[in-house]
Amino acid sequence: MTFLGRDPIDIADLAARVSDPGHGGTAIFVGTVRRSPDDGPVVAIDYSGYEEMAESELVQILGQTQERWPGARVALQHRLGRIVVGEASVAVAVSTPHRAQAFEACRYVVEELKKRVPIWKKELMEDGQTRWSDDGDREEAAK
Amino acid sequence: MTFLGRDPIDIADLAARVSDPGHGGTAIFVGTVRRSPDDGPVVAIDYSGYEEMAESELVQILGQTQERWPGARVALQHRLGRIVVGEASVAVAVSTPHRAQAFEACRYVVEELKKRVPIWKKELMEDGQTRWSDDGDREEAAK
Amino acid sequence: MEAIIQIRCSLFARYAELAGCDSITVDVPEGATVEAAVAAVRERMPNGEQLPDRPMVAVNLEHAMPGTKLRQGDELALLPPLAGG
Amino acid sequence: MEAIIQIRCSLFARYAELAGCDSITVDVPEGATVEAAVAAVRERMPNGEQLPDRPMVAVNLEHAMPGTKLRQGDELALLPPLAGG
Repeated sequence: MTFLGRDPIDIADLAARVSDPGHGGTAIFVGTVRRSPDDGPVVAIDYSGYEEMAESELVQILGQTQERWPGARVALQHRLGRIVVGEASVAVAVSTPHRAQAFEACRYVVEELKKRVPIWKKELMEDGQTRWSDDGDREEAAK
Repeated sequence: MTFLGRDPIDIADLAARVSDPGHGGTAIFVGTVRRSPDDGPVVAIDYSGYEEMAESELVQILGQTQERWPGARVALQHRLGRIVVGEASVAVAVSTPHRAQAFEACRYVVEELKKRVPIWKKELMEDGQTRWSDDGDREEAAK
Repeated sequence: MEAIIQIRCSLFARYAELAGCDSITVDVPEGATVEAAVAAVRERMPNGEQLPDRPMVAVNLEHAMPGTKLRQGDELALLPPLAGG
Repeated sequence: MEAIIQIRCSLFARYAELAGCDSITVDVPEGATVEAAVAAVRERMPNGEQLPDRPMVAVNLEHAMPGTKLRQGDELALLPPLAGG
């Protein structure tokens, strides 16, 4: 199973992958490259990763999610390479029998991903300059 | 604007409707008709509503969401008519600049919808029997 | 003499099934409360005795309290327990 | 006499850019800590003085502490602050 890829993220496919006749709630998070009003004119972000380790961390996160919410079905895709403003860089879908758990488990996966998975972003500005984005999550910080 | 319809729910379309170059996080909830292990063999649910009032309540809920999370973009679709196990009955997408608000606002919309919007479910069982589902949310209760 | 108004009450889902119809019109005094109108509906509607004591009610597309007063033209609706989503 | 082991250290993102390369191999005593190996990398790598005091580190694809001991064949990696998602 591979969580990283270069192709655009297909949300409907991700939702379909967690579909289960016993599950009534699916929560999906989609992270998108954004043009922040305070940080200058970002046009795209180049995503790179320590791919082997990122896959391994993601396997662990999904395992821990299933321990914590037994029976939860989780699908995740993180895109690498150049992603322009407005396109999705990551999507997480979680289905559970009831909706509260789907929201909680989906949030958990996203927070763990941010904390643990070795992926980096280099911002490309309108004027051709680049900037490593490691002073917080520009395109969708926690607060 | 209309939130109710008979066509299958298109999650990608819903996500596209809240897309915004300044928004980095989109949370989506999809409620699906489920076959509960404890409640007998449901094969489908007939959804009906007090449609005018449901639309009006949904407009209010979306307005309140935007008051509480200014700038949030919200899209919602609730399907009526016969929906078979495994298919989506409702989907809510919310995008905000940062992910925490997207999760919170999406959850808020779903909870308010459950509390306030006049929609009803009639379960169709494998043996042809029917049953009004108003003793809690069979296919995806809060707990 | 007290003015009488006609209030049309819509029925949905299990209540419509119970009554075998989608709406009932009742006569109540002008300014009658929702509660009084619901009592009139209960009396007039087939199997009305099977309605709960205080069904959920909407007036003019808004959730309403039993004490809300009604005027000519108001649209009443009895709402079975909600089950959307 | 103390055995010497070779530790290959991968560099990513801003650290790879800083060094102008993707990996550096350093010699350390067997059982050296991550901290000691990072000090050796810092010394050897171009612009190594610009690394933070305690960069985030992985050993064999797992996040690791400065006190973790290294053996021949371990894969070290220096991780710039994470920014996935």
